[in-house]
Amino acid sequence: MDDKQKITLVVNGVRYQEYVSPRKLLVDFLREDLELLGTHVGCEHGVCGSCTIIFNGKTARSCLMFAVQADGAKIKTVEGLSSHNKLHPLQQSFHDNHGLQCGFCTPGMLMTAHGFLEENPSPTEEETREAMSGVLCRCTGYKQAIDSVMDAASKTESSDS
Amino acid sequence: MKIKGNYKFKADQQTVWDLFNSQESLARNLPGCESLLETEPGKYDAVVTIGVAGIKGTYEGKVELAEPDPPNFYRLVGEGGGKPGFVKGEAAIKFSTDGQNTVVDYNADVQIGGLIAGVGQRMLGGISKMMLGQFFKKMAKELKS
Amino acid sequence: MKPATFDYILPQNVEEVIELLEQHEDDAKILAGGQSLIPLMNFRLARPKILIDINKIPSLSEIKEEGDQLLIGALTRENEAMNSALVMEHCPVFSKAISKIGHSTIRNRGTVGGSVVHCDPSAELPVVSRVLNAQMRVIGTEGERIIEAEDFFVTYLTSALEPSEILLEVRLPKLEKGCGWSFVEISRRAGDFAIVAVAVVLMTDKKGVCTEVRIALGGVDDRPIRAEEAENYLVGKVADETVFESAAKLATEDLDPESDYHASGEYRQHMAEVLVVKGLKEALVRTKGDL
Amino acid sequence: MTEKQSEKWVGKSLKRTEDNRLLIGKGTFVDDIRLPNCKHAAILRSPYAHAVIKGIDVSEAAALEGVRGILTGEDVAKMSSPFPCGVTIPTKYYSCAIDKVRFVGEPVAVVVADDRYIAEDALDLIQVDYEPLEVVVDIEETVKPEAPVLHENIGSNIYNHRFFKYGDMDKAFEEADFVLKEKYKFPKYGSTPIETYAVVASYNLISEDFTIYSNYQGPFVNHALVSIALGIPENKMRWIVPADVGGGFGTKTGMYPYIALITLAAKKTGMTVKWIEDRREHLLASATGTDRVTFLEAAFKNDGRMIGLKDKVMDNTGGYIRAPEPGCAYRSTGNHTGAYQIRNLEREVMVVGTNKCLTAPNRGYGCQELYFPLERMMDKAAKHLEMDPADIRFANMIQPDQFPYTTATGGIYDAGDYPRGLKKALEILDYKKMREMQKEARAEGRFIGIGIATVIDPSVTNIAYVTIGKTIEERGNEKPKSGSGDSCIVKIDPLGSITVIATTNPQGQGHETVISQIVADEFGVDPSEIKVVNTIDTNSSYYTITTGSFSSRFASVGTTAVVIACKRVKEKLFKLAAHILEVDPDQLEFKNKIFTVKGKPEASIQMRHVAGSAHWNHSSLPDGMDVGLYGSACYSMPTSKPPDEEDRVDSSNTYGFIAEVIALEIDPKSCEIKFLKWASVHDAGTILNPMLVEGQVMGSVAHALGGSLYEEFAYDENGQCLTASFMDYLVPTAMEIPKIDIDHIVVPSPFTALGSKGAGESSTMSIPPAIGNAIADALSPLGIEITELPMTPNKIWHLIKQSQT
Repeated sequence: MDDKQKITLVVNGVRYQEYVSPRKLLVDFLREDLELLGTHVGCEHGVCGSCTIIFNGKTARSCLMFAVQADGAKIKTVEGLSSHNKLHPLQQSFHDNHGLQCGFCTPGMLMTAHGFLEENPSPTEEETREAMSGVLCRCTGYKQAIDSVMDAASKTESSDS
Repeated sequence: MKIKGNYKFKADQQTVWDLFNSQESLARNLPGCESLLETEPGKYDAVVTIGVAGIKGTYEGKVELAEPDPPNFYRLVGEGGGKPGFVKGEAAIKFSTDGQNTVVDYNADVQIGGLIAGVGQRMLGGISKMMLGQFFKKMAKELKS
Repeated sequence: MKPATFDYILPQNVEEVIELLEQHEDDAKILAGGQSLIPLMNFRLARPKILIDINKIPSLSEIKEEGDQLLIGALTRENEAMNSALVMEHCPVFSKAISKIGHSTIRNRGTVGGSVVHCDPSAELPVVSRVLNAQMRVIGTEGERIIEAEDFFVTYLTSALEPSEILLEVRLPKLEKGCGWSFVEISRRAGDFAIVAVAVVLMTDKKGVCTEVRIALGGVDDRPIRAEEAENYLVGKVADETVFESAAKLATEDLDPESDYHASGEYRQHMAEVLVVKGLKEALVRTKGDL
Repeated sequence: MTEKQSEKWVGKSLKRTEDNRLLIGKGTFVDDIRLPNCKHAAILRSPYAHAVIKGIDVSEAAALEGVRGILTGEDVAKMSSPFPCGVTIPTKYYSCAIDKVRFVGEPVAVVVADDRYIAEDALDLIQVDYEPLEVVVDIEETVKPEAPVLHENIGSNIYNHRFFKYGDMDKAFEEADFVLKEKYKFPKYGSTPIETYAVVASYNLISEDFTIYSNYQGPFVNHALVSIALGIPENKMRWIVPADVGGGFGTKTGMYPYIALITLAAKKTGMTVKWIEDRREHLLASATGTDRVTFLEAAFKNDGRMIGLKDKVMDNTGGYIRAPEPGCAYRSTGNHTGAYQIRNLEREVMVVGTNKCLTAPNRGYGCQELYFPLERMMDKAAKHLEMDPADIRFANMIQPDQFPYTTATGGIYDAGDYPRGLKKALEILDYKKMREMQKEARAEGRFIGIGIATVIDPSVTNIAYVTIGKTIEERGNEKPKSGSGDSCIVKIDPLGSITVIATTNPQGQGHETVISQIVADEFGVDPSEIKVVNTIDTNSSYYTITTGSFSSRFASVGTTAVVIACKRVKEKLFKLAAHILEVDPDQLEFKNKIFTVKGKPEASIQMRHVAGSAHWNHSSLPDGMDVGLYGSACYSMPTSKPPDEEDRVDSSNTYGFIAEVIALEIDPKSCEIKFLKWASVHDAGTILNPMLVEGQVMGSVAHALGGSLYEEFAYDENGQCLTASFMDYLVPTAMEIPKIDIDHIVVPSPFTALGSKGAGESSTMSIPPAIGNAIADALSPLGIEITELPMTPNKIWHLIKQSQT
């Protein structure tokens, strides 16, 4: 019944070949098999958004996918956001604007914002609120998190131009 | 959860009463009934699989046709447990003649407990009513044929 | 909250899917976007023995035009359909309805076909399918057939698909130019299932007389419904708020929606009336090209 | 950065030192802890709200491949005793149901397996034979004689019942111009941190000691309670809380029974066992806030002054009562009369049980429940008098020259200027203009309402308050309890770096950052030079039973402990530097990390060299001086005393103030609420880090908005919880949060080292009444009273409909 299946995938630029049970949720695979512990589990029914990752270029809830479905996929998790020992602009702006408190939902916030800004690099505040409404946070009341995303957008924009 | 309603059957009261007391008819038409074994008169061991689409649970339990007052009234009492939790309920079922027809009034109180109650509240009431409706429809169909 | 075990099968084409469905019937579930199915599996409310993952069948995720219809492949992601230039041009109400589904991340994975087949009576796509008179092209062991939206949504979480059938595409008749439309809903929070959703398609002539009206409602019955009496009432009348209010009464006075924790049946009925008026007004504005 | 010395770091919006690890996915939460050969637990939970357990058959589950052991109530009964609780007759509350279940979700068995998937498979295979019993879910019904009794040893569903008199209520009623009565209901809602409960327990079979990781929030009194219940000595039951905890907000004080349960599972199986609570478990059976029915009678003079208050509260702690309950009823004792000069008070407290989930504090514990009725009553009186709701508050407020102010119930309010706070909030709202706009809107049939709440924000719980659950006579037979202690160690390392070992046990509040600011000021260094470690290890941490992060303790008592520890290190540094420089300590000055003899700039020594000699050359120390450089403090506020003979107690130790003024509009058709303007003014004393305080206020806004409009643990009449998923338990998202104008007045506390008062619970206490008042104000043309929450569009619509028939 529960025979393991081979999957090959690239996570944060690193290629992995692993054997997984079909029922293993992608988030559990990332955390347990790849020990990428940055992606968090908050509800396992697709509401809280803590487990959000980038799956083939688009945001996805990793609690609502099976690891077997990631065969051949390219995934980015929060660990893949910063590079060369430097915070990603989004991470920097969350730091600058106090966009996080306990930090548990933060990987979901960051990846959601990352996916959002890729598609909409200079959003309005309302658009940002709507985009970020897919991640529940109990600490911040969202204000400073939204400020962070807007700040990152404005900085990326100005550095691009 | 309280479910009330009535259903009109095109038959005389005794025929309808007999239908509603037939183990075979009940077994065929109770929603999701997989087996219904009479343990003593009016009492049954039942296995039912109920739910919709892919969300189904199998419950094992007992069904009783209590307080019979032929051909006017009985109380359908049932309870069962399974992986998704439990179902417990009773329904006062009243038979009365209305011209050529027989009206079956039902007044049910259904308790659903466990997993499905906690995460399925949005559709639970509607689905319960729907299944009860299906039961009466199927009984009426059987009566016709 | 971990799913029960299942066998995972990854067919490469529709024929394989049909074969598998025929073989396993009720034991099998098709996995498309998984945004409704996987939560149910994680709760162990759904325990399919076989999971047929159709995500690697590319032919199912195309959006194309065919005559006066748009064909949306069942596996089309909701966000792709929402942002499709074809959909926005010919069936903008469909885009609008999708924008109300969950959150963007859910729509990235969730598919048009998945939502339609799930038959949630409060979900957006079943409602908009009814207002657009969508057709479902399905295929099974007996071959292909078309099911009208009217017949497709049977009851709670139950479609007219046979156990061995799979939805191939949703066919949307294009809206005519100058056609007004709207999709309005009320929900507890942004992204939640609608308490009530209303979709409207409205055509008027030069004098402002309604020539064609379609009103669909969700969240008020065991499936999305059409308000035919109200539609008929409006045809031939000059569109204004007064007739819209009368139409809304007609559309909702006989409703008997279920109550749940979030909203009583009475409130749903009331909101259905409010939203029908709102939807008709918004659609009317669009007929004038003002939105 | 050294020239910063003259300027203080405290008070600046220093960015957080905690952020980096959390932003790159390298935080250490409990689920991130990897221990060898760790097994995974899943908990079987009751589907019944009330039933006798007639039998449990685990044989099929035990036989499943990958299952390593199963713990049932029978084991738990053998291996432990009920948890102690501060009421006359405690319920027999174990970590697992023994012979009866009393709420849906109550643990019935624990499966330990190779992974969580298998453990959940095994749950399906356990057969439990339940005999369902009659269920009671309503607070007022449960005390009736016909109600089914939950606990045979108590004989009724009243867990705790007490009467209190402060001042002379009879006289107040006599002198009153009018008396108003109302019944209010406060909902069962909760904390729902995004990280659920998590426990990893390992057991050494040879030494018989336990190491237990958890995201427990404190107070560590519960470490002692678990030690008693499990019969494991405290020092053999090592609790560790890692640096990162994914939110708490009160509910993680209620997780100690699960720590006990998983500890027993580890003991029985001899294995390391990890249990990560899933969201459904959390919503069903972790801990909710306490719901309350309040019967309020208030005596007023015609000038608006409330001269007496009589309340009967009925708190519902669910299927059992457990510590810190009955605390909800008593935590507000010292501030029970709010921001007002009310000298006469009569209370009846009844803590009852129903077949619902158990309770734990929820941000603003006891005060959310208190202020909703009190502040609604203020508005009711204002309406009665046709007085402006702001004016009736001004008429009742304690005045700035009255501090420190001792309340009728024994609270010692440290400092405040309440009229200034409310004035500021009204200015921000442009109150007069808003009232005019309301008038115009009303004429058009629109529903605009303005709601005010002015509340006391108590912080630093004095644990003595819980003991007034027992009568004076009962207390007389027990050892008294009191205190609010928090602790800290500051050390200077052998090469001169400064490390702070804190035990304030935070869940995201930024304690590491604030401590680095305080210590930087004390030593004249840059905060980046200071390392703050903030974890708890009961085997090695400097802690006491009040340790933990709750009741906004950190800003008041926690920071005071830090300051004292710094001063102790500095005192030793001065002594040692003086010894080395052969002068008296008072001849030295300390600046830029250098000790210099006053007036002799050439006679100096660097701090690191002083520290160096303490570590590297022990013989250089003056006689009797300890080697090394450590300063520690475990500080409790001097006002933290046991209750007196009249049940008066300073239940908290610093008292801030909040003025919340909210203008909103209700859509007459959909009854949805739109916020027009919102002013939130706070007095948290000296503000240590404005950025962090803003974060706390905004978080409290979102939380309370949930309780006021969206969130509730709803049950059907059979005790089934209807909101066991995030699809039905509605935590507000970014889209629901309106724009808030936050401002502060600063009236420093004379009782704390830095003048700060707590700011963590914040607007959770003021928003529910302010929103309730605003809705009632909006609907006042229809004569609608708002007496319960959450106010959903559905409920408002029904209220309007009722008012029209």
